[in-house]
Amino acid sequence: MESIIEQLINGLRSGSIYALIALGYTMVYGIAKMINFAHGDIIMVGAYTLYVATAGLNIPVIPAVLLTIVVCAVLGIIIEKVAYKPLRKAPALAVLITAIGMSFLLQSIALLIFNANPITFESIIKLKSVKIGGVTISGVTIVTLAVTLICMVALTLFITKTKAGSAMRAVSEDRAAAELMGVNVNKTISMTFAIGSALAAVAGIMFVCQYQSIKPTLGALPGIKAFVAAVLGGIGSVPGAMLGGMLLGIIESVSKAYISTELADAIVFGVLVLVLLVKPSGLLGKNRIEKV
Amino acid sequence: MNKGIKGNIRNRNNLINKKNIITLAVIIAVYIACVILVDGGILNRQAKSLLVPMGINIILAVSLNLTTGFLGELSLGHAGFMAIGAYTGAIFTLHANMPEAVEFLIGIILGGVVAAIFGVLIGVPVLRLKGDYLAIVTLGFGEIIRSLVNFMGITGGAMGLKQIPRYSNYTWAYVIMIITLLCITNLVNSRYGRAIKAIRDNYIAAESIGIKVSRYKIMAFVIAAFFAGVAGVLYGHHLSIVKPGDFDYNKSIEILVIVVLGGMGSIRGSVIAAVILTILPEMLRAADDFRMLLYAVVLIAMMLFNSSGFRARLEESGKLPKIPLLASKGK
Amino acid sequence: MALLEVKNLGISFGGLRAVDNVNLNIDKGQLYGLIGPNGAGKTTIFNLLTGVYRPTDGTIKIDGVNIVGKSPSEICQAGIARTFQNIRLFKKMSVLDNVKTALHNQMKYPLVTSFIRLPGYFKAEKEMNEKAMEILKVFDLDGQADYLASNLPYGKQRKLEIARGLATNPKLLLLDEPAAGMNPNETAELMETIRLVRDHYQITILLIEHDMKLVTGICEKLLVLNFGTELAAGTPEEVLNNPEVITAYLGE
Amino acid sequence: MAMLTIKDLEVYYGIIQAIKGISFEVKEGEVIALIGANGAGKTTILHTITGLIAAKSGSIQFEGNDLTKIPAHSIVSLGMAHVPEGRRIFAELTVLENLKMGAYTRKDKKEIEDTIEKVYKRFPRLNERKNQIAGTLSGGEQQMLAMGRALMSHPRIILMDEPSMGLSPLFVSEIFDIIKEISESGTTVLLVEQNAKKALSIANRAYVLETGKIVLEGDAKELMNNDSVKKAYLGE
Amino acid sequence: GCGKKETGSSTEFLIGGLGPLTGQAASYGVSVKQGAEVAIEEINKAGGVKVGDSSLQLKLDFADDEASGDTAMSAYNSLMDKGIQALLGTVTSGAGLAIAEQTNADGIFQITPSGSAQDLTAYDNAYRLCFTDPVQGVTMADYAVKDLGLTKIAVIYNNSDEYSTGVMKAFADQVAKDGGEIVASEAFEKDAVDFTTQLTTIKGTDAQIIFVPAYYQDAAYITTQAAELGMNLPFIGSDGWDGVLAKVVDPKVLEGATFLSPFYATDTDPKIQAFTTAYKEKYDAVPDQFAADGYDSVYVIKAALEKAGSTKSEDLIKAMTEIQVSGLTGDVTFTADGEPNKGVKFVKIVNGEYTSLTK
Ligand SMILES: Nc1ncnc2c1ncn2[C@@H]1O[C@H](COP(=O)(O)OP(=O)(O)OP(=O)(O)O)[C@@H](O)[C@H]1O
Ligand SMILES: Nc1ncnc2c1ncn2[C@@H]1O[C@H](COP(=O)(O)OP(=O)(O)OP(=O)(O)O)[C@@H](O)[C@H]1O
Ligand SMILES: [Mg+2]
Ligand SMILES: [Mg+2]
Repeated sequence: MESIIEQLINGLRSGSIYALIALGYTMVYGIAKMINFAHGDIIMVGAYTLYVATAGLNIPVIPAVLLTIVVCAVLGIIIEKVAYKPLRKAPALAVLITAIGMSFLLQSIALLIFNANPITFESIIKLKSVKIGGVTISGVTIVTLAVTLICMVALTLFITKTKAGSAMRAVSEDRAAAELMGVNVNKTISMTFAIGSALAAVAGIMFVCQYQSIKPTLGALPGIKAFVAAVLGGIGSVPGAMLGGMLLGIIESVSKAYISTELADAIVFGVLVLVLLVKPSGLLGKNRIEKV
Repeated sequence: MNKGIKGNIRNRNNLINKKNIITLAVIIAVYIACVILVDGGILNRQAKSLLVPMGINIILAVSLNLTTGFLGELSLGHAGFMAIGAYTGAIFTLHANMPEAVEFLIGIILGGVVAAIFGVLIGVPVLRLKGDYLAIVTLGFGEIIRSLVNFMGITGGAMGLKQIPRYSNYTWAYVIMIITLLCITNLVNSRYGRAIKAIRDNYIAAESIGIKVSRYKIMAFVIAAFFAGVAGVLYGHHLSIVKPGDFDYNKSIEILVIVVLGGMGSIRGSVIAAVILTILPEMLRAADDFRMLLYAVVLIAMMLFNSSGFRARLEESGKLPKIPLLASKGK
Repeated sequence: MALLEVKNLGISFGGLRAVDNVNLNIDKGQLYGLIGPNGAGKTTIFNLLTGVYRPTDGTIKIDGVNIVGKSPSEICQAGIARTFQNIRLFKKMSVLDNVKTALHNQMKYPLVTSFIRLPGYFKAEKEMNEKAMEILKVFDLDGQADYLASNLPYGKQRKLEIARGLATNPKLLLLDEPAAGMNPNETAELMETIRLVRDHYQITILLIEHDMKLVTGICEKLLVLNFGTELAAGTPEEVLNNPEVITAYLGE
Repeated sequence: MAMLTIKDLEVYYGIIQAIKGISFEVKEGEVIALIGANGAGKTTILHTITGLIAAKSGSIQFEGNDLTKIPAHSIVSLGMAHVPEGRRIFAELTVLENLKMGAYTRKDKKEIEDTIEKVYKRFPRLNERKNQIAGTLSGGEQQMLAMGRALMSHPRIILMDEPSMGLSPLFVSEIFDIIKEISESGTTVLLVEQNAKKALSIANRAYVLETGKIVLEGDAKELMNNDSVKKAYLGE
Repeated sequence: GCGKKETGSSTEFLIGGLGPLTGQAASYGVSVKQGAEVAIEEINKAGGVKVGDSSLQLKLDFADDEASGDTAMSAYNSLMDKGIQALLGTVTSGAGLAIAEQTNADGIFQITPSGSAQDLTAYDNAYRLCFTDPVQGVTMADYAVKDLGLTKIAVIYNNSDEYSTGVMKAFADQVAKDGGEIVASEAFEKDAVDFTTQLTTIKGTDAQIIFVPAYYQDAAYITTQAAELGMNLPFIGSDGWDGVLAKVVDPKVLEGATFLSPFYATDTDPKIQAFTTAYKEKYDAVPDQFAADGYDSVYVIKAALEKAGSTKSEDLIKAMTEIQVSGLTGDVTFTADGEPNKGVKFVKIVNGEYTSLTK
């Protein structure tokens, strides 16, 4: 019994990180209608930025975190301007490929600057782990969960309740019509990428605190996993991303623990396929009926 | 009237016509050129060693174009089918004891067929999904296949299969590539191809004129899987070793990049892009540390050049000759 | 016996009863009109007839065969073709190919034949080209056979949709607002074409239209729908002088 | 001086010239009709005015501003609204959210609430359906929503692109009554219509467009009696 | 890169290097390359290699194979186009297996510094500097069961990596032979960062020790997370562990861990100290086992050249069984099978430092 709970907590450990990354993914997808494959690599940039800021420049923790967020947000805006904006009228797949190219680019820049050797990083979160019964939850996991939850709620409120949020939704549906309403489409999309990338920065920070190591390819796999999480929860849905991320972590952990460590990935994807076959737009995704 | 407005030209109504004869002549000429280049010692080793991968990449790209370009469904699991073909073919030739050509031919067909069977198994449930959901699930299936291959005994697990006979040479690759090109071009310009394209353009309308959407979706998916399997067999017998890691989603993405760069729904574009993207990383070898960086930059630049309307503007203003290559056939 | 027999047809979307207890009998060769205010459920009836939506209740029979529960493609093969209120062409295909695609179930050849282009391929394709060109000619589209469908002007796109529907060799052709966005001259021309299609191909036509000139000009019978239910039915004169129809739909 | 002055406008789609040197003006308080066959370029003109398409040459003066130099999203706050062809409502937003988007550039919450009430009064159907997802509205309902949304910005001039398309006869009359009302309440109207008869009947002046050029212009009542207009556009 | 080379020029000997310089495995390739470069600089400064009457300067052209078979193939061919005279590589096993048949067909002398798959030396032209996977597995099994007397053993291995699975299999077989028992065999996938599930499972068994045949980064994650879970079972590892201390935040998590390693940078051996200093100076980094392998491989090539008195591959291959090299990773001779003959070195982490474990 205790071990089941322990394994669930292990699931939450990676799940909360997936959830955090998935939030940014889903947000950018929902508004800009593109799979930003470079999202995982912005996480990596965030991780290195934090490292340089704290270990290299000796900036205190809180300003360093803020700096990391700002750097990633600006990077997100720049990437959008340079690589995606010229393709607004191109087919969605063209943008997808450019995003893949962007992902390669960020990785190879990081490789040139920091080389392939992983850098060890000491967590900036000093919260002690908590023992409940016989079960331990690490401080970083608790903070990650809290941060993810806060981000999710804030993002949901932002998108549904604020004017900028409605503008984003309008832009996601019909850019020209949104312009006619007076929405500055470029600015709105920039803002979307800024927020998405800021979320990636936060994810990057939590990631290095959790795993204490940084390398140029660190964002690739979590990026893919988070994308899966976003789809599982219903891509475009903010609470869905959170739910999907948590579930993904837990499914992974439970199948590794009780079925097979070797087939865990296959099981995870198997579950995803099953979910989508029953609910084709993910757990919390809106099932759209096309009006004929 | 402006030329650009015209659609594709009507099908020729006879087997023997000017276009087909020219095509045949080109096919033979290219092969002879290959023979001269390779056996005449004109190409260096590096270039020679790229011929087979080039052929394999063309087969992969053209077959993926069927699902992605013509059917309009984004598939990120093409490498999974390639893996099935590669393993099936390798296991067969490793165990069979027949003359080389016979053994290899059977291996190729077997690899394609088994991949196609998986295409059905996967396609039937999955093709009910749309767009990005389909993409992620195909990616998932690619990974499941990789996982299973890694897990099974007969496939050699993580260590893979070794000492697969090195049967693939440029003749095999070329002939199979041509067969693939012909089959898929012919398919696309037939009633089956029209049904597939109609589904892409508007599946509701396609249904309304009596096309069974799921049947044709699966048909396209399965045919693509078959050729991916065939390419996998060639791949295994080119490297003489196959490992699960060779067929992860990065490989699928690599193929997708070729298809998109070449132009969705453009077979010629796929061929040209496959050639360019096979050679490009090797050309960049001289750049040492900056190789991946340059590759990424070139990739982004090509996409921007091709799809941002920049090229269209240049072509219109007459500053750039109209290149039929890398057609940006998208919206 | 009527070609199309619809009994007690109904469908709900959530709480909204979009179509309720509609009965409709159309004889072979008839040119029938379906009119009614916006949101009355006309398009929804088309969607029910063609299997896009599944009715919550009622039966639909074509030539005596019940088609409720069949898929859109099966229904097409049973003899119903349609056009859409918001045009749905195969935009990236040529005008000719749009029509040839609709000949899909009539001139067949096996997959292998298409792969290696056996003689059967050339024979069937030739027939298809001829048949498609013949239909295009009716709509004065033969000159633009090689154009991409998306490059046709709006009016011609509407016509191409009709041509495509016709190519499936239907018994019943459903037209959803064929004259929308056309000016009076274009509408007049369209009326001619519709009549000609009916006579030449000897099919039955059911159309939705808000343009009263077209409706009174070519429809032999009308059904008026309001809030998903029948408001009136009969000949155009009867219906259009019905005071209820006037208040609900026509205005004075 | 005219409220909106268009001079020598030329617009291209790629290499295809859609508008071939057009000049016209709209004075404050007028209802101006633009009529012409399919593909004549009516929609293109409206799109160019509100900045969705860039003009190749020519100028568009609106109360002292050159609209060709102003980004599309800034135009609505100058007092110009556009009811686009095909309605272009936000299909996944609710009816109410669509209306609120119409008031995007306005700040005063109270005033926005009042305007919503006014729009509901004009289109009671929208009030009934205010929480429905807009994409599932019928064609006519969507048209009402598009007009209501445009009115939300309190425009001084409103451009309408085929507002009667796909509407029932009763509703066509109603829409034209509404347009008249809008005009009477002081809003200038630039109306693009296939339904030339109705359009001319409520317009002050009209321009007739053929393949990107203005071929006729003048008083609406006079044009209605013009033989070539009668033949080409009124179907008489 | 370098331009056209006079192949077989009388003053230069061109060595081709093959290993991943980009991608997930890049750090191994980079280390080998840099280690080899240090050796070459040293040798050239000291006057080069005496072959017959002339003195050759060594030169390295190192190509990126991304640790992938197909890239390795074209990379190898590009090196051959440049006229390489011996091949130092590949760094990883998978890439090496893909080109093995081809290098044999070309008859070129090849030494892999770190590729541990058994079949890499299947052909006569290929030699290896490091231990094979099976040797490592057997050695560590004997150490755990026979030397430490621990019979209940848990294993965590990377099932998408041939090195890790190869060592694991040999280890498991030997444990059974020695009378021990594998109580938990937990796999992970490449690029995994979270091992808590596997560790929790092990926690639930009666394992007395955990064997982790994997690379240092994985080992760092595993040991750190084990500590976070409050586990304090001892760890043993394979040679991939070298460098693990630099990868953990808190060296305490590694206390007592023992692994097979031919090399560690803080070894007091003066040769190693000299190398470490030179490496640090040149690359501003601490050399790891791969760097040492690269370094030693160059010296093996040098010894073979001197012994053979020729630059021809066939002569070098013949000379291999007759040379002895005293390198950073130990004194080594070679068998005719292409395998190294050298002493096993264990490293144990004591007080946060590597120490040699002499049995
Ligand atoms: N998929 C759906 N989900 C919810 N409501 C729907 C759906 N499809 C139609 N409706 C509703 O059903 C009613 C009838 O719609 P329908 O499209 O049939 O109207 P119509 O008679 O064709 O009107 P119009 O002349 O404006 O096209 C409308 O109120 C519409 O909002
Ligand atoms: N996006 C586009 N790309 C290319 N050509 C276009 C595009 N949009 C419109 N055109 C062309 O420009 C011309 C004018 O079109 P426009 O839509 O302005 O006509 P319209 O008068 O509004 O017609 P309608 O009554 O059909 O709405 C037409 O010939 C049309 O084919
Ligand atoms: Mg309708
Ligand atoms: Mg228009």
